[in-house]
Amino acid sequence: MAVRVQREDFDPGAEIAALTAGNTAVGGLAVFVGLVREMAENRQLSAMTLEHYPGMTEKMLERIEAEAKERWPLEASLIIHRHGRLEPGERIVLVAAASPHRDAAFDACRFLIDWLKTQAPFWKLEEDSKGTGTWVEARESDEEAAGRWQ
Amino acid sequence: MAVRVQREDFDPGAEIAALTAGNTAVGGLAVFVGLVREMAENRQLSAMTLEHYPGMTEKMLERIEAEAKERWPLEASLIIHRHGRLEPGERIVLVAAASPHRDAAFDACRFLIDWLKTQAPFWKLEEDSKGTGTWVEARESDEEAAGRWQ
Amino acid sequence: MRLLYFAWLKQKTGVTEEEVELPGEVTKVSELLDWLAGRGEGYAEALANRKTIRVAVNQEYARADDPVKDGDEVALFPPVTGG
Amino acid sequence: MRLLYFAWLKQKTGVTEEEVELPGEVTKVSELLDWLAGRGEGYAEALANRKTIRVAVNQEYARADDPVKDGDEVALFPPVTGG
Repeated sequence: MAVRVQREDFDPGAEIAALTAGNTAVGGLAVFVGLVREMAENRQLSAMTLEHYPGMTEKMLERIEAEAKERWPLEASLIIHRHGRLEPGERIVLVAAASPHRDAAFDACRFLIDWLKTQAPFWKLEEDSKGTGTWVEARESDEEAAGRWQ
Repeated sequence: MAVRVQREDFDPGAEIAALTAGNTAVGGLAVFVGLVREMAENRQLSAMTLEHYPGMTEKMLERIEAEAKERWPLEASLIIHRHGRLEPGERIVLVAAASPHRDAAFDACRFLIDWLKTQAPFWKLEEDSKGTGTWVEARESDEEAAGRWQ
Repeated sequence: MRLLYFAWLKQKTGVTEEEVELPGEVTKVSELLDWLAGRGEGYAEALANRKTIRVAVNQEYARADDPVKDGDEVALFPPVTGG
Repeated sequence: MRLLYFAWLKQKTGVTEEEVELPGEVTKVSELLDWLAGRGEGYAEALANRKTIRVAVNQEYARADDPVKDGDEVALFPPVTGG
């Protein structure tokens, strides 16, 4: 169980290898990686800046992870979320869950990202080719996705 | 879109990096890795041997992948499945789906592994510490999981 | 009380962080927002639509009726959009 | 016809692969299984419980009533357990 909020990039391969290394109770590992897209709702982006609330962010991510561990039999889990300015193609977030069983790994992984999206204090500022910044509005579909787990 | 059936191990990090490299349309990448567990239904395993039907296996995996591509807006997908003798902790299978949207990536990834488990001609022979081999029986829960996508 | 502003709330108020002394009649979140809105044009604009504002008291999500007091760390921000 | 056997069907029949010439009355999957079951003890045992047997004709899943003919590649195996 680990949570990291960082400016720098991460290596998904190394992270997921470390997550299950030497643990022969793991039958399934589900991973989600979120990346910066070049197009957002038909606008071309040159970059995105992620602001966050240091302290509360880590606290919320740890709580989300603890909640996942309560709900599913997890052998390991990981949340990494970057902040600062990121360009299209860059990694933003990684969530992973490892369990003896595949359904638990999938459900927990999806829960982690769904809850993160509605609970963790991050805000995205999209920057278009002219350098104009627009704060991304929260999507109802994210609330609905998080609602799946109530 | 790619399918590989192979004896040798694979590198999940390198595979998923290659899957989205240079593709700034990808917003989410979902990955599942299946591993050999040491315990199966309370029996201690020393190894597992995966037999398959060369030719038909690739054909079925390609069909499953094509079906996923029909159903979800995928930018990339990958199925790698190993065969031969594998010990606890070794990787068996990787399925991955990349899409502009997270829900599509998750759904497609889960569909790939659910259908693979009921459609692709692989058979597991479990080997206990005395070297006794037991063919794994198909699980109803796998049929049900695949049924989700009907 | 320590106040923190994030995303467009920071831009509209022009403030990242400030220390304020609460008037005695401000005892809950909704009263705090009302009081802040009266502190100037930037604040009034930032707080115009309460539906788009989330509040955390001591790093916990809080509702309109939740209590606030001197010494608290209170953060104001829009609905989150990470991930 | 080329016959392939996998997993415990291979162990029980003792055969991985064989070429057979079909009697004229064998025209569908169920008839093929009946005919094979009469070819010896290992076959009879392997084919005793049809519910546990899957058949692929030319690498496509087939049902009891699907046709078979000389020249086909027919595989017999238990329900799959990969992934």
